[in-house]
Amino acid sequence: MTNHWVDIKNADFILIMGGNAAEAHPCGFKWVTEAKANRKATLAVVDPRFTRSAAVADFYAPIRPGSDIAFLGGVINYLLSHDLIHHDYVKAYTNAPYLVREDFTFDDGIFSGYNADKRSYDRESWNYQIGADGYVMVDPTMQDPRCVYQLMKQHYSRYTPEMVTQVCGTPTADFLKVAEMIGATATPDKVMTIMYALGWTQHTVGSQNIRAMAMIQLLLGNIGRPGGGVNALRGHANVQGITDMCLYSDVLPGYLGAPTDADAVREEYLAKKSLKPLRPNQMSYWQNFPKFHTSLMKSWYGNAATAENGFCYDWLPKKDAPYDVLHIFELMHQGKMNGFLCQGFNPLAAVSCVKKVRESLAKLKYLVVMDPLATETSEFWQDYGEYNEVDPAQVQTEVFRLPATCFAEDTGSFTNSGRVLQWHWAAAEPPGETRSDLDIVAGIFTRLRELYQKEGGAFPDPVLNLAWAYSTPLTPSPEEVAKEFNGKAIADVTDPKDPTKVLAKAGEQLATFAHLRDDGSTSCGNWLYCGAWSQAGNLMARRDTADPSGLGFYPAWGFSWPANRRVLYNRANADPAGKPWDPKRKTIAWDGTKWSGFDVPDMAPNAAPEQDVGPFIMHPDGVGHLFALKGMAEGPFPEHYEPFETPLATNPMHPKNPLATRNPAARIFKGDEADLGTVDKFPYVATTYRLTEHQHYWTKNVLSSAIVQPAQFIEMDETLAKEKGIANGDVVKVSSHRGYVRATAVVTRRLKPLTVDGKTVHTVGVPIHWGFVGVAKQGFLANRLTPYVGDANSQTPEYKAFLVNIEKA
Amino acid sequence: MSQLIKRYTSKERSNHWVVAIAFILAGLSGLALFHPAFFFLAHLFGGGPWTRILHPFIGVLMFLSFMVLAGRFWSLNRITPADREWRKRIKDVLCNRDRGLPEVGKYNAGQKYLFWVMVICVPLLLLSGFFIWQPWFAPIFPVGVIRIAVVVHALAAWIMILGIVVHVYAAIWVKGTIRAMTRGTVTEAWAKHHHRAWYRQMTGK
Amino acid sequence: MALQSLDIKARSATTTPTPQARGAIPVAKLIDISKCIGCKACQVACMQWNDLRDEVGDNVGVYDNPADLTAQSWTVMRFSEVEVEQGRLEWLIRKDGCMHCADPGCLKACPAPGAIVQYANGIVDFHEEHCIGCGYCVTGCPFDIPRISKKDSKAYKCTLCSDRVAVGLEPACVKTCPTGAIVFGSKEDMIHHAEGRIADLKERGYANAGLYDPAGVGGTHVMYVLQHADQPQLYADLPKDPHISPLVALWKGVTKPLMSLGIGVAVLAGFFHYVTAGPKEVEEENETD
Amino acid sequence: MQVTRRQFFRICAAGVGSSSLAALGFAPGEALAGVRAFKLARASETRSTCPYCSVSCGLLVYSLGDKAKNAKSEIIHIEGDPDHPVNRGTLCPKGAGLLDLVHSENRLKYPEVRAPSSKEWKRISWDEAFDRIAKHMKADRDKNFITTNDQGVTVNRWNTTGLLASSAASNETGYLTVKVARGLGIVALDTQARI
Repeated sequence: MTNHWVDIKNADFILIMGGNAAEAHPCGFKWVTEAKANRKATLAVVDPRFTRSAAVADFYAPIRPGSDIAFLGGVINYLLSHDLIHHDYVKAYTNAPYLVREDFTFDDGIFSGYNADKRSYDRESWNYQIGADGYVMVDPTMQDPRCVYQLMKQHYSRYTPEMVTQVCGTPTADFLKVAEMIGATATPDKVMTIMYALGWTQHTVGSQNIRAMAMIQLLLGNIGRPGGGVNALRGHANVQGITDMCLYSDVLPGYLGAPTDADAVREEYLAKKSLKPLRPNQMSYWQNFPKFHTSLMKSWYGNAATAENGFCYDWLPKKDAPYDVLHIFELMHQGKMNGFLCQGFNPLAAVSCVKKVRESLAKLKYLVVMDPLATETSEFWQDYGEYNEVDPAQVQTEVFRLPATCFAEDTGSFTNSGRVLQWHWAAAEPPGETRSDLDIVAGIFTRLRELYQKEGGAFPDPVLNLAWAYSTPLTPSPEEVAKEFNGKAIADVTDPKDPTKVLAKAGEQLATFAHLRDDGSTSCGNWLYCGAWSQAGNLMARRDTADPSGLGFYPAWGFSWPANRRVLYNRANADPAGKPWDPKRKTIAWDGTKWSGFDVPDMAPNAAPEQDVGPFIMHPDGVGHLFALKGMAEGPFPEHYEPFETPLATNPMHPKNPLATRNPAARIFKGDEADLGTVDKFPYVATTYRLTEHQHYWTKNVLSSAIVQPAQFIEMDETLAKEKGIANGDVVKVSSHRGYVRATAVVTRRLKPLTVDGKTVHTVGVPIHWGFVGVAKQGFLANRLTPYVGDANSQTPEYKAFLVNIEKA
Repeated sequence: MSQLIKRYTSKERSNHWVVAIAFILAGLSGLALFHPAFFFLAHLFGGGPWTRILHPFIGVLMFLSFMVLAGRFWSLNRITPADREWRKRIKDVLCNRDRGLPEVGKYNAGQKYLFWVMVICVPLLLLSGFFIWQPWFAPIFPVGVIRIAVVVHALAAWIMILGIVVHVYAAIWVKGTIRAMTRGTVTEAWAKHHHRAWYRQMTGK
Repeated sequence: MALQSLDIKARSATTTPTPQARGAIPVAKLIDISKCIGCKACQVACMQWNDLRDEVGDNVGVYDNPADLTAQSWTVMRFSEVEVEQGRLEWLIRKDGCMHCADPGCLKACPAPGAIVQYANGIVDFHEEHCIGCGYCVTGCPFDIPRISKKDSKAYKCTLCSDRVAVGLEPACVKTCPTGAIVFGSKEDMIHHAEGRIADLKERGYANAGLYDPAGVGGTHVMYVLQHADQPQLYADLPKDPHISPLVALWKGVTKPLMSLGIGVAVLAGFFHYVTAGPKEVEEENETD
Repeated sequence: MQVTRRQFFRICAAGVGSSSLAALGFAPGEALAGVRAFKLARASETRSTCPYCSVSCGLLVYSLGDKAKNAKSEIIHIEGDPDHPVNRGTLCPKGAGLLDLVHSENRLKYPEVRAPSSKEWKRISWDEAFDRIAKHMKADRDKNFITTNDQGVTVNRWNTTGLLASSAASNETGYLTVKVARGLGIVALDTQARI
């Protein structure tokens, strides 16, 4: 979320699309009902299903799963053609006036630079025209045909309301009504917010779904403003924190791009990551990358990390492949992995195509599962009849199952979707011999370290020298670890402008990432979290309920990264002169000498408006990107592509170019193509989703959740049910090319057949929460049905749109 | 002393007293559930829940034993023209002006009417009771049916209790009657006075 | 935590009034159906607070689970898909449970003294230790709420968390409600709050929005804001004009004293007949002629 | 459960006994009407955060005992923290039922191992678990660690053992895990957050 939960109450219009906030985030959704009740805000829901969110919406429009970009592209076209954009904002805070290279093209669904064999683009042409001064060329009038604004206008001119209806199945009047509601917030005194979640991410065009909406919000001038922003409603308690800690291969903690085989030399690697400003006076905050990176290495390797050895740069593993979860299981499936550690993750249930995941796990030598609960993954080798047909005798994997504490029995911090870190305390001892995750990680690591100390082995240096100065090495306390990732001064840190001024004395906890240095005088495990545990103590544990602005920022409740900032890009809440667009919703403003107000400025505090420092300080050009440059795998403008399993023969937007039917850069492994189904055998679109009564695959172990939603079911529209002779409550079998599930039919008016590209498309709903372990009724893992394909950028599997057949069982 | 005449066999007497005891228990427990003023009676049965548990079983016992009794006396309780004549003179009966009353068989009209009231009320109680019998049968029926049943049950019970009050009082009032049900015999004089036709039949006089 | 009898307004099977000198502020729970997302948090909060766990049931083709109120489920969500305006689907979700009537039919029907009490603040509470399991409360209730437990044959229903309210807290379902669809306070405040909600709904095109506080049962301490107050039956058969069944009113009304009186009169009539007319004795000499 | 016929007769027999006692005047005394005792009156209250979705609602966790030396805390109730700016005391159906997660019958309580081809779990000690896991890991790392790639670039990676991290673990756990994973050279690292 660029904004945060309570801030939703400041919105005038709320769009829920690609998510179902009422169902998945009821307590956050309360701020929607507050906005409705207290601000007279309106709520619109666009979803394949009439959801619980739709139940309390002012307007609902149906849409075919996997066609969101067509809809959003239609909105962009509507805004541009009706001139419903926030002109001053767009001109000053986005790259709309910037000129794009002449060799950037778009031809019938394919951008310039495509390599069909590699299924990827050479993105060189997706860039700005750079002037002689080294800066991007700009046309402030936005008339140049190569400026982003004109290119965008041209690109989306194809997304007419009729085209939206043809692709999405949304009735034109419904589409226009939503577009009109969105367009009404183009004025400075109206702000809209978007709440989305996995309904957008879990597509092969997932990242571009979100980009399309980000573009709309930029056009409307809604980013950086209270009640606005682009708000991803994240699914797990600490998805945000674990993402920030970067427990994935692409990045190191704090989103520091991880080195790859191409990054042989440290200096070149750091230089590449330190993006130089593309416009005058821009902050281009990634210029500080070397400070963050060096401090991280000091945190990890302590005294072993010296300037001489490049702060142990070479000790860091370099990656040669993406190593996302789909790739990991692909490698496992190929027999290229021997061991696997699962920490509070149930991949057999959670990853697409259960069959492939089960086969992969069976090829391992050892599997270690750490979890508070018995999971399907830990029992993948066990015969559960039809639910998990396997012969244990044939499975050679040695499986360890280590009992972990749950939230109520351990202490530590979670980062919520609004980026607020909050500390929690253990309320009781854990059951049996259960240990905390920290203790388990420490237990395994210290045992390994002992072995390396005793026996030596492959490259033992990083193992032996990993900083482990915890008071009891076997049980590092959460407090010690939190202080470590916050960072401290190793030597006195002085003000670069005045070396006599000591900002932090040696040994002190650091208060801000502005104090990080690249000379090894500071350590910090995650620059974004710097300040969370300063000399002032544990700021994550703060509980001050004061809200001076009345906008719901609660600045002294917990700690919000970065720098306790509650709304990102909040400079954009004010006009170029530094005056808030809407005085009633002021976060920060220029007071003549500095930026001040109710939030921590997302801006150099003394940068006067005349200096023209852009509000998007992480970008080298300082502005929001309507044109994504090289940032996206499949193109700088979102384009509609069909899901990998589409009910249509072609992409209605590119009927003559088969290359552009599906996302040309999306992830698919060899062999998995054969597992895709076609519309002749699997004529119905299926989509998987959560229900409010359950949380992913945990709560089938929870009695109260099992009572209020006990058994698996399948939702379908009345017409389809009639065609298939299915009555409400019948047992039905839903099958894809990869597997089947059998469950009770819920025949409902909340799903409606849609007319798409001249044919009737039925959507079948598949709630996900059941499995073969739990106190709820046993069921089939929903991911038996889903395809093993991933988004081009995030590699998130396409859980939300695939093909199935359905019959009465 | 006049001679004794056999009025009830031991089986008939036992049967009657089973019905009577069941009636008293059902009546007391029923009253406990009927009006708060009688709730103290629940203590006789071990408290409220026990009263609720026992009452329907006692009721069933009463029904079954009464059905046997009714079978025994069914034919003797047919209403005859003489009964109507007797009924017209009910004031004389009540005022003990018994001379000149029509001759009465084994039962007089009052007794017969009471019999038929019982024959209607007891099955009605069983039937309505069945609908409200917790926890066995009541959950099967819709609440509308149960609401009718409770009213019918209460009304039938009330009528029956009134009838039995009359029945018991008549036994006390008409001296020499109780021994018919305790010892099985009545005096010839009693029989001759109250049930002359029956007396003739029994004695041939 | 015994309450003094002074805090009790009415007590089942008790023929004299309870002490009434002290008053209490009437409380109410207001359920705004237009804000309800049917998440069932209230159901779970209820089972958690009251230490109830129903059986794990099955899906029967609807979202309603458990399918009905039981002795272990004191509140359930009832989902209705309706089209009041042709082509505009509405998913009306009603939290069902005890309405805490001002004139409670259950209390009226109950034969067990003290098994049902109505507190001065309006809460109607069942005291299972006094309950005899007769099920009369079921017949008395116009909303079909009380359920007799199969385990112990006692009647159960929502207590409006009388234990929480007694220490100054709101009921568990109210506290947990994520969207603020359930609110709690003095009945007066709740009516005022409802007026604001109804005005908002009318602005949004629900011309018939209104408050459900049915007069037939003397008003309730659980009220609904309905988008279509003219058609409460749309909301899973919420009764349009609930009142205690006339049969129950008859049975637990006039018949109770009249019939008791009748029995008393009959006994007395016999007694006086005996002392005035005297016994009917047979004089043997009279019979021997 | 319904009373069986046999039980019923037993109850009846007991009833005859008790009803005659009652008749003699041993009537049960009548209890005063009163509400249920407030069950949290002296329970310990601990602030916590809901582990489910990323709204991260504030919780009040109530446990039995006042944390005295001899009292073992047992969590008896969980409800929303009214001070928390986001949830303000509210909880969704999952959060409201957290007690049933804490006490789930499917909670794991001891380290276990399932041997190759086996059909069952065997309980082991933590020591044994750590020993065996560390040996597995070391054997694999020593055998498959890649110091340099084909071009001779130092890469120091170990890509034959993977790690999937929870998105419900604390930041502290996440940090320590990523530190250890990278320290060992693991690159096949991903999180639930992706999906």
